[in-house]
Amino acid sequence: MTTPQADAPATGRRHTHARVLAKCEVAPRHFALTLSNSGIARTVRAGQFVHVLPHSRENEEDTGWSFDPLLRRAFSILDAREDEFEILFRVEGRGTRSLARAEVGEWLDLLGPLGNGFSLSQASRSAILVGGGVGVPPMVFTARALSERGVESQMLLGARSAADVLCEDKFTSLQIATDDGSRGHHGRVGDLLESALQEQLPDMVFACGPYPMLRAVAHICAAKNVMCEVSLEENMPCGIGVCNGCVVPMRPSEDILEGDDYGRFRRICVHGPACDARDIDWT
Amino acid sequence: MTTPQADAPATGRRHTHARVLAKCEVAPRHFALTLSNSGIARTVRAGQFVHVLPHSRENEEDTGWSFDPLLRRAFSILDAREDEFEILFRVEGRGTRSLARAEVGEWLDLLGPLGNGFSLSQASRSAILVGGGVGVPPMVFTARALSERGVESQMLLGARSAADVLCEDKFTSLQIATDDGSRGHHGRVGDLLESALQEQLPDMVFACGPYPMLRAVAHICAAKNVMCEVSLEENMPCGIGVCNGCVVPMRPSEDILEGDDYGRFRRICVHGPACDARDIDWT
Amino acid sequence: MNPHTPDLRVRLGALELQNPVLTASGTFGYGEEVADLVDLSKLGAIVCKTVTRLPRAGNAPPRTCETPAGMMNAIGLQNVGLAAFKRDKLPFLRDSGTKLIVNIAGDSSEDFAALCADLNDEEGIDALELNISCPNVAHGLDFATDPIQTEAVVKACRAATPRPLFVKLSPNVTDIAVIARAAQEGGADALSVCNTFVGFAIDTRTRRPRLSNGTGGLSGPAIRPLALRAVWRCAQNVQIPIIGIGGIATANDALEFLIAGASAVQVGTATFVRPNAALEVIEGIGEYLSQHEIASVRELTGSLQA
Amino acid sequence: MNPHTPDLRVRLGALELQNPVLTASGTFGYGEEVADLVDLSKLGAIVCKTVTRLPRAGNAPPRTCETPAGMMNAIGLQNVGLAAFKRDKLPFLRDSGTKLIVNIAGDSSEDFAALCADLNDEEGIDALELNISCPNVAHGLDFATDPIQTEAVVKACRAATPRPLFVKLSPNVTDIAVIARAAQEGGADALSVCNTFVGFAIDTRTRRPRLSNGTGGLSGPAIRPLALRAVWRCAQNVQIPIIGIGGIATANDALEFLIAGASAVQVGTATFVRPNAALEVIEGIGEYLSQHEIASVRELTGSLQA
Ligand SMILES: Cc1cc2nc3c(=O)[nH]c(=O)nc-3n(C[C@H](O)[C@H](O)[C@H](O)COP(=O)(O)OP(=O)(O)OC[C@H]3O[C@@H](n4cnc5c(N)ncnc54)[C@H](O)[C@@H]3O)c2cc1C
Ligand SMILES: Cc1cc2nc3c(=O)[nH]c(=O)nc-3n(C[C@H](O)[C@H](O)[C@H](O)COP(=O)(O)OP(=O)(O)OC[C@H]3O[C@@H](n4cnc5c(N)ncnc54)[C@H](O)[C@@H]3O)c2cc1C
Ligand SMILES: Cc1cc2nc3c(=O)[nH]c(=O)nc-3n(C[C@H](O)[C@H](O)[C@H](O)COP(=O)(O)O)c2cc1C
Ligand SMILES: Cc1cc2nc3c(=O)[nH]c(=O)nc-3n(C[C@H](O)[C@H](O)[C@H](O)COP(=O)(O)O)c2cc1C
Ligand code: FES
Ligand code: FES
Repeated sequence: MTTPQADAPATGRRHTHARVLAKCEVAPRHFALTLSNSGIARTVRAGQFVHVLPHSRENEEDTGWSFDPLLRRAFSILDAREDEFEILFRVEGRGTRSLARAEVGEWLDLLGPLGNGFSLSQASRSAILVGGGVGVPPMVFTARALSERGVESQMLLGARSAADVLCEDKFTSLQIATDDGSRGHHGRVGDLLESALQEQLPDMVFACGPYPMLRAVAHICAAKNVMCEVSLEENMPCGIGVCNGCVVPMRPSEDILEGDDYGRFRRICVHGPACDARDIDWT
Repeated sequence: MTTPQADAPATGRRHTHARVLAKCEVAPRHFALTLSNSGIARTVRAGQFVHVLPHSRENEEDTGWSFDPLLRRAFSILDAREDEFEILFRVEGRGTRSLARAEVGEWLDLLGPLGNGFSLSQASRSAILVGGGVGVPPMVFTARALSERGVESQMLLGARSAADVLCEDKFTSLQIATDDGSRGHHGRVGDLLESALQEQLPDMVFACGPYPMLRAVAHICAAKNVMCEVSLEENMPCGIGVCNGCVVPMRPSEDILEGDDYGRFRRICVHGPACDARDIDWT
Repeated sequence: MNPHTPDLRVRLGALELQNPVLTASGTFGYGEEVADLVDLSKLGAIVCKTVTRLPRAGNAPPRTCETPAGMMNAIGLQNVGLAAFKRDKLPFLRDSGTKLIVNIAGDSSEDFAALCADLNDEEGIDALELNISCPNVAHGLDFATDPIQTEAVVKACRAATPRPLFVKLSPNVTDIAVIARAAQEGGADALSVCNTFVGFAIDTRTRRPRLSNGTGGLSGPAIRPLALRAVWRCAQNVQIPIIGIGGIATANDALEFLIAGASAVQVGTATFVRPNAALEVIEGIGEYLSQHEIASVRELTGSLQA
Repeated sequence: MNPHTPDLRVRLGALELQNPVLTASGTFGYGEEVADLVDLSKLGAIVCKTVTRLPRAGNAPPRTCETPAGMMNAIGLQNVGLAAFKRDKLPFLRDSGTKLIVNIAGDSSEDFAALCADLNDEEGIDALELNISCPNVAHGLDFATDPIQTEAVVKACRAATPRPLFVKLSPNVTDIAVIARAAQEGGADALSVCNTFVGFAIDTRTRRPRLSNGTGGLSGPAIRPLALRAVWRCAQNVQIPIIGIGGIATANDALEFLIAGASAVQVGTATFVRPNAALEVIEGIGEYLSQHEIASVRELTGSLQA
C-alpha cells in the first residue's frame, strides 16, 4: 500500500546517449527505434521507461541547437537484449514529430532506465496483460520477462482498427479487440478481460494504455478481487523526481491524509509509472 | 543617390521550397548546398539573396515542428544555372547549425530571390571584386555575370588563414590576402585593393564581407574617386520589407533629412543589400 | 446555413470584418510591401505601422535580435509621418480589398486626439488603433501603465473622431484588467491585447546590449502563454470586444485566444516566418469550425469550459 | 593568481559561495532525488523546494505543459511541511557538500517570520529565500505586487532571524524596481530575480485550460530576455546583490545575467532538460573567464558596456 517511500534515488539510472541502430515504421505514423546502450539494456526492467530529448544529434558531443520542443519525452521499453533496446512511438505532436526524424547512425540524448517497472514477482503462475494503443509495447517486454520466470501470460490487445494493431507477432497468446471491429472482437479490450476473468483468475493483471481503458480494467479487476497494476501517464517535465509535475491522485487513505490532504498526489516518474490500481483515485 | 524609393514589391520573389540536391563541406564548418528551384535559379541576379527557414523538412508539405530558431536566415546566391542554385554558409550560431543538418533529398522553405543585386551595368569594361569570409560566395556569381557581359573582373579575396579561403577555383583572376600570412599577401585585402587601384582604376568596385573590411574598401575607393557598391548585412527578421528591422544608417543628405532625420535609415532587405558606398554613414 | 462553410464574420464595435484575423501593426508595413506575396483582400483587416504626426527616423541598428522561440525589436516607431502617410500610403491601403485600421501614436492626449481629428476627412479608414504601449520610445509606456492617463487619452480621442477606437494595451503591468477597464471607461470600442513585453539581451563577447536601444519588445511564440493570460484577464473584466495578439503562429494558437475571450486576433511576428501566416490561420479556423460543427466563429469567443 | 584557474567565488551578503550557480527552488527537489546524477558538492548552493508550515498536497494534475521554448507549471507548492522537512530532508541537505538555502513561504508576515524563527535552531542552513511570488496558490502574488507588503514581510523576517535573507521577486509587476527597493528597505541581503511569469494555455480540442489550476507560471528559455530585463532594472535600483533567475540553460545565458548586474544565478527548468545543467554552466563560466583573462567572476557583475 501507499507507504510514503523514501526519496533516495533509484539505482542504475543515468544521463546517457544511445545510437540509433535501426528505425522502422511499424504501422502508419508509428516508429520503432532500436537503440544501442548496454547500460540501459542490461539493467532495465519491464515497465520502466527512458526520457528522451526530442532532437536527434549527429554525434555524442552535439548538445543540440533548439529549445523547442524543450522537454524530454517518456517512452516505455519495448524490449531489451544485451546492448540494445527498443522503443516504439506514435507521431502525436511536436515532440514525436521531431523524434521521428532521428536517422540510423544518429544519437539520442536520454535518461534511463527510469520508473519502477511492474511487480513481476507478484505473479507466481499466471498473468493477464492488457495493452491499448502505444501501451502495447511495454507489454512485449513484460510478456517475455514473465515467460523467462516460468509465468504464463495472456495478452489482450486493444486498438482503434486493424491497421493500429501493434506488435502482434511478439505475443504467443493473444486476443485482439478493435473499436471498429475490423479485427478480432468488435468492442473494448475490457470486454476481453471480463471474459478471461470468467474462465480463470490470474495472479496479476498488468495494464498499460489510455486512461479510460485503465480505469475500466481497474474496476473489472477490483470487482473480481484480482490484483492489478496499471502503468500511468502524466506530463513529465523532469522524469527524475525533482519537479512534482507528474503526479496522479491517490485514493484517500490514512497514510496519506496527514495534514491537509498531504500525500494525495504521487509522482509517477519515480513511484510509478506502474501503480497498484487500488491506490489510484479514479474519480 | 538616395531618392526614397517607392515601396512597390520587387518583382519575381516568391515563397517557395527547394530540394537539396547536393551538400558539400567545402572547408571546415563551411557547407555548400545545391538547391533545386527553377523559379529562383532563372531569375536571380548577382548579389541577391534567399531567406531560408533554418529547419530542413522531409517533404514539401511538412510545415515544421519547431519555433527555435524562429526566424529565417539570409544567404547570398553563390551561383545559379538553369533549375539550380547554390548557397554557401559557415556554421556560426544556432541557425546555421540547424541548417547544416539538411540532408540531400530534404527540402528547405525559402523566400527569394530577394534584394536588389549589384549594379552590374555600371561596369562597362572592368571591375574589381573584393570578398572576405562568407562574403566571397556572392562574388562568384558576380564574376561570372560580369564575364558574360564581357566585363573583365579581378577578384581580391580576404580570409583569416589558408584554410578559410573559399571558392578560389571559381575565379580566373585572383589575389589572396590572409590575416596570418599562411596564404598570399600577409595582411588585409584592403592592401591588395590599394595596390590594384594604383595600377589601374576600374569602372566599379563590388565588395562583400565583414563590416570593417567594407568600411576600409569604401574609404579606399572614395579617396580614388572610384564607384563602389558594398553588400551589407544586418539582422533581417522578415527579409521582405515589412518590419523595418534591417536598416543601416545613411549619410545625412538633403533628400533624407526631411523632418527629424527622417529617412536616415534604409531597409537593406529591399533597398540593398548592395548599396552605393558613398550613401552609407560609416561612422 | 451550410455547416460546411462556417461563418467567419466578426464585429468589433461598429466595424464588421469578413473574418477575425488581422495583421499586427509594425509587422506588415503599409501593406504594399507584400502585396505580391499575400492576397490582401482575404485578410480580416490590415493594421498598418504606427503613424505619428511627424516622420520618425527610428532607433539606430541593430534593432532586432532572435531569442528562444521569439525575437526582440526596438524599431522606435520609424514611420513616414502623417502627411506622407495620407499622401503616399493611404491610397494603396484604401484599395487593398479589405478593411483598414490605422494605428497611431502621439506624445500627449492632445496629440493623439489631433491625429484622430486629422484623419477624419480621409476616406477608407475603418477604425483607429491607439498605440499607447510602445516600449521602444521615450515615455512610450507612460499611458498604458497608468489607468488615469489611459482613460484620459481614450476620452480625448473619443471626442475627436466618430470612428471605432481600438486601444492597444501593454502587458508590462501588474494588472492589465485595471487598464482595460480604464480604456473601456474612456470610450474604447475594442481592446487590442497586447503589445510586446520589455526584454533585454547582451552580447557576452562585447558585453554590450544586443540592441542599440538597450531594451526591446519581445514577440513571437515565446510570449503566447503570457499574452493569452492577458486576454483572458481582460475578457473577464470588460464588456467590449478584445483583439488577441501575441505569438499567434497557427490556427490552433488563434483558437486559444478566441476561446479565452477574444473576438478577433492579430498575427505579427509569424508573418516574418511565413508571409502568409495570417491567411493560413484564417483557413485553419475555418477547418476547426467545420470539424467541430460550429456554425459561426462568434460562438467560440469566450467559450472556455470551466 | 593563476590566470588559468579563475576565481569563481561570490558573496551574497554575509554568505560566501564557491561559485555563482545555484539550483532554483522547485526544480531540484530536496537534492536527495538527484544525488546519483548530479555531484551536489560542486554546486554554488542548493535552493530547496518551498517549505510551508503545514504540508501541502498541491494542485490537481495536469500541473505542467510545454510551451514554445518554455513550460508552464502550477504545482501549487506541494511540499512535506516544516516538521517533515526538518526531520526527513534537512539531514541529507546539511551533508550535501555545498551550501543550503531554504526557500520558505507563508500566508502572512507573521507566518513568514515564524518560519524563519522556527529554523533558527537548525544547523546547516546558510540562508533563507522568501518566496513572496508564487503565482500558483491563492494570494501567492499579494506580497510581491505591493511594495508596502513586501517591505513589511521582509522586516518581520529580518527581526526573526540573523540568517542572510534573500527575497524572491515576481516579474508580474509594472515596475520591479519599486518592489526591489522595498525589499532592500525591509532588510533583504539579496534579491532573487525572478519567479515565473503568469501564463495560460487552452486545449482547443476540449476547450479547457491545459492546467487544472487554469493559469500557470511560465519558465524556461522563452522568458530569458524578460528575466534579464528584470535583473538589469533591479541592479540599477538597489545596492544589495542580485541572484539572476529565468531561462538560464547555458553558460552564455548565465553570463548575460552576471554582466547585467547579478552576482549569482539560479538554474531551474534547464535541469529538467539536462540534470547537470547547473554544473555545465559553472564549467562554461570558468572557460569564459579564462578565455577573456578575467581573474574573478566578481569582475563580471554589472560590467555591461554602455
Ligand atoms: C511513462 C510514460 C511512458 C510512455 N511511453 C510511450 C510509448 O512507449 N510510446 C508512445 O508513443 N508514447 C509514450 N508515452 C507518451 C509520450 O511520452 C508523449 O507524451 C506522447 O507521445 C505525446 O507526443 P508528443 O510529445 O509528440 O506530443 P506533444 O504535442 O509535443 O506534447 C503533448 C502534450 O504534452 C505536453 N508535454 C509533452 N511533453 C511534456 C513534458 N516532458 N512535460 C510536460 N508536459 C509535456 C505538452 O504540453 C503537449 O501539449 C509515454 C508517456 C509516459 C509518461
Ligand atoms: C543579405 C545577407 C546575405 C548573407 N549571406 C550569407 C552567406 O552567403 N553565407 C553565410 O554564411 N552567411 C550569410 N549571411 C549571414 C547569415 O544570414 C547569418 O546571419 C549568419 O550566418 C549567422 O549565423 P547563425 O544564424 O547560425 O547565427 P545565430 O547565432 O543563430 O544568429 C546570429 C545572431 O543574429 C540574430 N539573428 C539571426 N537571424 C536573425 C533574423 N532573421 N532576424 C533578426 N535577428 C537575427 C540573432 O540574434 C543572433 O544573435 C548573410 C546575411 C545577410 C543579411
Ligand atoms: C518588428 C516589430 C515592429 C512593431 N511595431 C509596432 C508598431 O509600430 N506599433 C504597434 O502598435 N505595435 C508594433 N509591434 C507590436 C506588434 O503589433 C504585436 O503587438 C506584437 O509583436 C505581439 O504580437 P506577435 O507576437 O504576433 O508579433 C511591432 C512588433 C514587431 C515585432
Ligand atoms: C516545476 C517548477 C516548480 C517551481 N516551484 C517553485 C517553488 O516551490 N518555489 C519558488 O520559489 N519557485 C519555484 N519555481 C520557480 C523557479 O524557482 C524559477 O524561479 C523559475 O522557474 C524561473 O527559472 P527557470 O526559467 O530557470 O526555470 C518553480 C519552477 C518550476 C518550473
Ligand atoms: S516528472 Fe518531475 S517529478 Fe516526475
Ligand atoms: S528584414 Fe524586415 S524590413 Fe528588412
